[in-house]
Amino acid sequence: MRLYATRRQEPWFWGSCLVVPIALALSLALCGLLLAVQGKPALLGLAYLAEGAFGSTHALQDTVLKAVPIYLCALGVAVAFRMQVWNIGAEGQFALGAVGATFAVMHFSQSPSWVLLPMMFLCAGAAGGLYALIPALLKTRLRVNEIITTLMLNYIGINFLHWLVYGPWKDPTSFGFPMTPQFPAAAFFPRLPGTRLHLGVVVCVLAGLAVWLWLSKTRLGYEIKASGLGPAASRYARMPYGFLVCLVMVVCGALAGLAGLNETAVSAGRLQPSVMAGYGYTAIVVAWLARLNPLAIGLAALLLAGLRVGVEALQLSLQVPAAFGGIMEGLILLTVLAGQFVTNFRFRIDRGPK
Amino acid sequence: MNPEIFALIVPLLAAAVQSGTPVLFATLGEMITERSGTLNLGVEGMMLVGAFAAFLTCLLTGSAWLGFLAGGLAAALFSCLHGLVTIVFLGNQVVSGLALTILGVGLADTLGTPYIGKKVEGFLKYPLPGLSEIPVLGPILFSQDALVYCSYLLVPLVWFLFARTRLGTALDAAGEYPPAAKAAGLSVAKLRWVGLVMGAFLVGLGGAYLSLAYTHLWTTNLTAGRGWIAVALVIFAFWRPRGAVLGAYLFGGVMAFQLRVQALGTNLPSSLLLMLPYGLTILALVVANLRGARSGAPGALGVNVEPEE
Amino acid sequence: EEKKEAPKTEAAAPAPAAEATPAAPEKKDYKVGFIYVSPVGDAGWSYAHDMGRQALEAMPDVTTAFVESVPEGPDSERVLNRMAREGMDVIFATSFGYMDPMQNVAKDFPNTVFMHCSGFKRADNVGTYFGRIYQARYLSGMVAGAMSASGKLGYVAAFPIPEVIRGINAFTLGAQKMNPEVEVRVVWTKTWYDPATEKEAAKALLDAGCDVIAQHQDSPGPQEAAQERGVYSVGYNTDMSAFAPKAHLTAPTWNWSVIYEYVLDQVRAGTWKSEDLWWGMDKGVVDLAPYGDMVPQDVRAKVDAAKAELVAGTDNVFAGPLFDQKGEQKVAEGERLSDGDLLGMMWFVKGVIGSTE
Amino acid sequence: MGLLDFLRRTPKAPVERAEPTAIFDASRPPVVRLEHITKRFGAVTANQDITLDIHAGRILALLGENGAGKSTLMSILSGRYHPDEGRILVDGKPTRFDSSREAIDAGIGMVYQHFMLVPTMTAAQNVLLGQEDSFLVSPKAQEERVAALSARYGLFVDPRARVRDLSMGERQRVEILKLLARNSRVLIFDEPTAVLTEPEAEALFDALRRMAAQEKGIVFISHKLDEVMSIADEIAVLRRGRVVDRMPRSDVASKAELAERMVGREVLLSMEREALDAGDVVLTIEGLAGRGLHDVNLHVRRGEIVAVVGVAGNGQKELVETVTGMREPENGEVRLLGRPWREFFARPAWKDALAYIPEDRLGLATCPDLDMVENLLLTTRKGFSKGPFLQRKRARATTAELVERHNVQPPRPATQAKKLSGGNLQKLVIAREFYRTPKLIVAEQPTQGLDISATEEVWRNLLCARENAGVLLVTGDLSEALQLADRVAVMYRGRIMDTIPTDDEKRLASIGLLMAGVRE
Ligand SMILES: Nc1ncnc2c1ncn2[C@@H]1O[C@H](COP(=O)(O)OP(=O)(O)OP(=O)(O)O)[C@@H](O)[C@H]1O
Ligand SMILES: Nc1ncnc2c1ncn2[C@@H]1O[C@H](COP(=O)(O)OP(=O)(O)OP(=O)(O)O)[C@@H](O)[C@H]1O
Ligand SMILES: [Mg+2]
Ligand SMILES: [Mg+2]
Repeated sequence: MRLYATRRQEPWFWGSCLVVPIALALSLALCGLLLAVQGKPALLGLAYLAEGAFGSTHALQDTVLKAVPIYLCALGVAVAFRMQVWNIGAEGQFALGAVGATFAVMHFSQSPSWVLLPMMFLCAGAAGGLYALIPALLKTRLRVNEIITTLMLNYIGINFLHWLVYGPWKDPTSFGFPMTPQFPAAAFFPRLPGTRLHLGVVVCVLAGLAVWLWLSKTRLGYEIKASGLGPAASRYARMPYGFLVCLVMVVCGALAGLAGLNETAVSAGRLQPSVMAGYGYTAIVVAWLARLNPLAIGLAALLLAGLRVGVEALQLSLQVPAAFGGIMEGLILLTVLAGQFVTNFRFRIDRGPK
Repeated sequence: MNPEIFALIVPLLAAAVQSGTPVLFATLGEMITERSGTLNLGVEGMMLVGAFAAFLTCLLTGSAWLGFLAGGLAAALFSCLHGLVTIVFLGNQVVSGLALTILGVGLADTLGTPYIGKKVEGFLKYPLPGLSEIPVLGPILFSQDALVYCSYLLVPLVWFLFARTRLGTALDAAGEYPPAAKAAGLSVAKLRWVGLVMGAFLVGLGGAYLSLAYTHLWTTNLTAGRGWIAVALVIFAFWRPRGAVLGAYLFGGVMAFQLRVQALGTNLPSSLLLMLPYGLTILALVVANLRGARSGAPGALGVNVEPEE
Repeated sequence: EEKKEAPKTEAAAPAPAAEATPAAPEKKDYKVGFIYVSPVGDAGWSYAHDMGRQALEAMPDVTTAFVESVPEGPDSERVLNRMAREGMDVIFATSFGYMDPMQNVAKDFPNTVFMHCSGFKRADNVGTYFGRIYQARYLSGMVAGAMSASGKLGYVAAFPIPEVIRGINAFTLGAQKMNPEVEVRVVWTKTWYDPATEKEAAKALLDAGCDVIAQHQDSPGPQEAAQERGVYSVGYNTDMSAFAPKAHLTAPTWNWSVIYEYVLDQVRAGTWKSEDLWWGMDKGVVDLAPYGDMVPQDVRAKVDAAKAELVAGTDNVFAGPLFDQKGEQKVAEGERLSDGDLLGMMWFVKGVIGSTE
Repeated sequence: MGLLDFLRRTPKAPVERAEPTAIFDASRPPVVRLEHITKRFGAVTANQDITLDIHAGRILALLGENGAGKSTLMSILSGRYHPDEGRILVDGKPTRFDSSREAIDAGIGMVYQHFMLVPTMTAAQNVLLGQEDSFLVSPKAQEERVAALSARYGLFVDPRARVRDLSMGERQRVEILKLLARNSRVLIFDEPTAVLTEPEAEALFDALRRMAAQEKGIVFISHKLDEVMSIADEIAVLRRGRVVDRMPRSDVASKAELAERMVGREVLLSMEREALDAGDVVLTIEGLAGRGLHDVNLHVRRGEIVAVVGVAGNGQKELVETVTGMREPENGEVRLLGRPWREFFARPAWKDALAYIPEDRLGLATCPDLDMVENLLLTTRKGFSKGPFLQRKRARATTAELVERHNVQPPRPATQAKKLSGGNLQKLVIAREFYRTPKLIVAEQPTQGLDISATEEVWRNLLCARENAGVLLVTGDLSEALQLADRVAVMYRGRIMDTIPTDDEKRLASIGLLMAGVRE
C-alpha cells in the first residue's frame, strides 16, 4: 500500500478556505505550547495576542496602519515577481521614497497641502522608481542578476539616507541628532474622520485596484505575465522584454517609495534613520504568501501586521521576549505554506502489489 | 617594495581572509543547496542557529571542534524544516526560506538570551609552522585559525564534489532539469534533501566560525546580515566555488579596507564609505558580465518538483 | 556658575535613593512601562536600563512591564499608545528616536507621566532624563592616556550623534590630561551591535598603531580584539572585564535605577513635574568600573582624584581652553561649555582624528 | 569522425532477421504486460482500459494520432506516471513502479519524446547520468565511453559538447545513446526518428533489429508509416486513449492500408501540388554573412514554397533567426515584404506580415504555463486590444473556434500548453500563425512529430497559404521538402550549396552529396 499525491487540475476551493484557518490554528497551538514551556499561560497568551491584533477598534486600526507600508511594498514586489523579476530591493526603494518625499517637503514647504501632498507623492514615487531603474537597466543592458544588485542597492540606499540625515539635511536645531526638521502640518496625511486611519489606507486601496486592473485586464499586464512565464516565448512574440523589466521595476520602486513616504510623513513627520523597519523584506514574504494576488496580499499584510502588533500586546502582558514574535511568525508561515499542499493535490491510496 | 605599504596591506589582506571566512562557508553551503535546485533564503537564520549551537556546545563541553561540528549539525537539522515545507509539501521556497530566517533569528535570540556575554576559548590563531614564515603570504594566509585552513580545503572539496563525483553530477541534474534526473532513475526529492542538508551544514559551520573563532562570545545578532551577503555571493560567484572565494574575500576585504581608511583618518562621511563594499560588488559583477561570464544559475532553482512531472 | 544653563538638577534636591516618600497615603499600585530599542538581553544599553526597571519592580507597590526591540519609527508610537491605554502611570522611553512619538502620544494622555531618555523635547507631562556618561568617559580617557605607550588611542564608535561625539571628546580630553600629545582615532561602524564588525573596526585601529581601544558600542567585540593583540581596552555600559581580563582597563558604566527611583518617588508623592534630569557622577547615575590590575597606583590616584571632584559636583570636563580639530579655539580659557552646547556637540576637540559624519 | 565519413561509411551488413512468426511463440509469456491501464489528467482520459503485451525479441510499433495517449502509456511503463487503474506485469509478476529507477531496475528503458536532458551538462554526462557505478567519476573516461558507444551505433555526437549547444537532432541522438548505454530488456523509443536524418534513422533501425534479435522487447512509436512498415513485427493502434487495433505486421499489405486502419478513413499520402504564378518577392536575402553564415543568397516570392534542407546545425537556425527578426544581420541585406530588415522589425505588424512556426514548440512558440487562449494572444495580442485593454472574451471565442477548426485535442481553451501532446501543440501554433494571414511564412520542421492526418493538414495549410504568401520551409525531411517545395536550397556549413527547382529531376539526384558538402 502506498500514498500518492497527484496535482489537482483546479485548486480545491473549499480546501483553500479551510487551509489558512486550520494551519493558523495549528501553528497557534504550537505557539501556545511554546508559551507553556516558558511557564506562561498559553491560552491567555493567545487571547492577548488576538486581542492585541484585532480585539478592539484601537487594535484594528493599529493593525491596519501597520499593514499600510507592508501592503504597498508587497504590491510592488508582486508586480515585479509576476514577471519573474526578482526584485528584493523594495527596502532600498523604500528608503529612496522617503528621501524623495522629504525632498518635496523641503522644496515646497510653504505650499498648501493640496500642492505639497501631490508633490510628495510624485517625488517619493519618482525617487523609488528611478532607484529601481538602476538594477533594471543593469539587468537588461548588461545581464547583471537583479537579485544581487537590488540587495546591494538596499544597503547603498539606506546608507544614502543616513548620509543625508547625518550630513546635509540634518536639522540644525536637532542638537546634532540625525533627523531633518519637522515637516509642516500641510505635509501630514489627512485622517479619515473619526479614526486614526489616514490617506495611506486610501492609497493602498486605490493602488491595489489599479494594479489588479492593470495586471489582469490590460495588454501590458498580459505581456508582463507572459514574459515572466516564458522569456523565450515573449521574445518570439516580440514583446519588449527590456522595457517591461524596467516598467515593473519602476512600478515596484514607486510603490515601495510611496510606502517610504507613508512612513516618513505619517508618524515620524520627518526623515530619520528609524523610518527603515525592514518592510521591504517583509513584503517578499507577504507577496508570495498571497501568490501575488493583490487582494490576497491585503489579507496577508493584515495577518502579518496583526501578528506583529499582537505580539507587542503579548509582550506587555506576559513579558515574553520580542524574539518570541519571530518564532511565532516563522512557525505560522511554515505551517500555512505546508498546508497549501492539500489545496493543490489530492491523495490516493494504492493497494497494489509490493 | 616599500615596507610601510606592506605593513598596511598585509594586515588588511589577513583581515579580508578572516572576515571573509564565515561568509565563505555560508556561500559554499548555499551554493551546494542551490545547485541541487533548492533556493534557501534561510541562510541568515541557519547561520545564527549554527552559531548558537556551536557556542553552547563549546561552552558545555569545552571542545571547540565539537562546537564547530554542532554548529553544522544544528543548522542541518534546522534546514529540515525548509525541506519539509518545500520538498515534501511543495510550498513556496522563497517564503519558506524567509520564514526560516525569521524563525532562526527568533530561536537563537530566545534560547541564547541566558548566554549573552558568556565567553568561550574557541579557536585561536594558529600560525602554521613553516608556512606562516613565508613572506607576505605567510602572515596573510597561514597565520589564521584552524577553521580558516578548513575553509581552504573546503573550496577544492566542493569543486571536486561537483566535477568529479557521481553525487555532484546528480545534484546538478536535480537542480538543472529535474525531469531528466528523474528519467535517469535518480530521486530528485532525495537529492534535494541531500543538497539542502549538506549545504545547511556548511552554512552552520559559517555561523560556528562567527561565535567560536571570530568573536568567541555569544550575543544577539551575531551574523548581522552576513547570511544575506552569502546569498548574494552565490550569485556573484556564478554558482562556482572559486567565485565564492573571490567574492567572500573581496567583500571582507573591502569592509576591512573602509574601516582602515577611517582609522587612518579621513574626512569622508562614514555613510559613504559604508556603501563601498556593496557598490564594489555590483561593479565587479558588471565587469564580469561585460567580459561575457555566463550566469550559471541552476535551471530549476527555486522550482519545486511535483510528484508526476 | 556651573549650572548656568538648563539642567535643573537643583530641582532634584532630595537625595533620590534615601527619600522614602512620607506623604503619600494613597494605596495605589503604580504601573510603569518601559520601551526598549533592542532586546534586553543584549548586555548593553537596554540591558542597563532593564537593571533600573528591575530595581523599580522591587519597590513594594510598583509593577513594571516592558516591550523590547521596538523600532524607533511609527511602531514606537503604537506601543506607547497601547501602554498609555492600558493605564500605565509612568512610561519610560529609553531611546532618542522615541522623542517625537512620545510627544504625539503624550498629548492624548495628559494624566500619564512620560519620561524620555536622551531627548530634548518636553511637555507638561513629558520629562526628559539622561546621564552625564561623558564624565565617566573623561576618567576612562585619563586611564587610557596614561596607559598608552604610542600615544595613539583608538575609539570604535557607533553613530555620529552628539552623545557619542561628546563621549569621544571627553575621552580625548581625559587622555590629554595625562599625555598632552595623545591622539584619538575614530572609526564609525554604523552599528550598535555587530560584534564581528566592531571587532574588525578595532583591529583596523590597532593596525593603524593604536594601543588602547575604547568603544561606544554595546558589544564586547573591540575588547576581544584588544586582548588578542595584547593591548589595552576601555569598555562601556557595564564592567566588560570578563571579556578581556588582560586588556580591560576600566569602563564607564550606567546605573539608571537612581533616576528611575527618583522619578517614581516624585510621582507617588504627587510632586512630579516635567523637568530635565541630566545627572552625573554626583548622583551616581554614571560610574567607572573597577580598574584592571595593570593600572598602576599613581594612575589610579590621579583618576580617583578627578573622580572625587566630579562626585563633589565640580564638572570641569569641558572647561576652556578647548580647540577643535583644526585648532580653532571653541571655548576660551576660564569658560566652559554650556549644557545646551554639550547636547548638540557635533565637533571634535583637537587631537581627535576622524570625521564627524 | 566527420559527418562525411559517417555518410560514406559502409553500413554494416544488416543482421539476419528471423521470420517474425518463428520468434513469436504464443505460449511464451510476454516480458511485460500492461493490464487494464487507465490514466486520467483531470477531465482528459489519456489512457482508457488498455491491455498490451510486449514480447521479447519483437518490435512493437505503437501508432495513433496526436494525443492518442501513446506517450502517456509508455510513461506509465517507464515509471514516470502512476496509473489510476490497472497494473503492470513483468515476467508475469505484478509490479508497481513508483519511479523511473524501479522501472530501470526492472529492465525497462525509455527514450522520451520531450528530451530528458540536462542542458548544462555535456553529452557524455547526460548519457551516463544515474548510471555511473563508482562514486568518483572521470570526465575523460566518461567521454571515451560515450564516444565508443556513439561510434558503435552510428549516432554521432561530440561527447564533450554541452547539450544546450546541440541541435535538436543531436539531442535526440544523446537521448537514444542514454538508453543504449543501459542494459535494458525492454526498450521504448518515443518518436526517436522525428529529428534524425535518414542515414541516422537507418543506423538506429539496424541497432533496433539487432537488439530484437537478442531477445529484447522493443516498443517503437512513430508517425512515419514507412518506418513502421519496415521495422515493426507487430502494430498496435491507439485512438482516444484506447487500443483500437492490433495486428502482426505481416497482416498489413501497404502503407495506405495502415494509414486507413489508423485514422479510420482513407488518407492521402502525398499532396497534389500545382505550381502557382509567382508573385512579388516577399523575402530577399543578399550576401548575408556572419555568425556562422557565409554569403547566403535567397529569395522567396508570393505563391511559392522554398525549402531549405540540410543536416541540422549547418546554419539553418542562424538563417531562420535572422529572417524572423531574432537576430540582426551582420553583413549583407535582408528585405522582408520589400522593406529593409531594420525598418520591417522596428514596428512589425501582427497581421498580414510575417508568421513564424518554430521548431521548438513548447519553449519558443508557446509558453508552457499559459493556457491556449493566452498562447493565442502571444502573437495576436495586438488584434485583441482595445486601447490599453485586452479583449479576453473575444480571444477566448476565437481560440475555441480555431481549436475546433484545427481539431486540437482536448478542445478546452483553458488547457495549459504543457498539457497538450506534441502534435496538438503544433496544431495550435499553426492555427494561431495562420490566423494572422501572413504574407511571409517561415516554417521550421512544421510536421515533426505530427500524425499523418495532422501532417496532411499542415501540408494543405501551407500549400493553401501560398496563395497569399511566400513560404520559407526549413525541414530535415527531404521527402517533405520535395512534396511541398517549388525550389530546394541545400545548406552546408552556413552556405547555400545550390538552389534546385523540384521539377529538375537530374539535379535533385545530387542533393544527398550537396548536403554532405560535396559539389561535383
Ligand atoms: N501532464 C498532463 N496533464 C494533463 N493532460 C495531459 C498531460 N500529459 C498528457 N496529457 C493529455 O493526455 C492525452 C494523451 O497525451 P500523449 O502525450 O500521451 O499523446 P501522444 O499519443 O503521445 O501524442 P503525440 O503523438 O502528439 O505525442 C492528450 O490529450 C494530452 O493533452
Ligand atoms: N542498452 C542496451 N539495451 C539492450 N540491448 C543492448 C543495449 N546495448 C547493447 N545492446 C545489445 O547488445 C548487443 C551487443 O552489443 P555490442 O555493443 O557488443 O554490439 P556491437 O559489437 O556494436 O554490434 P555487432 O557485434 O552486432 O556488430 C547489441 O547488438 C545490442 O543489440
Ligand atoms: Mg507522444
Ligand atoms: Mg508526437
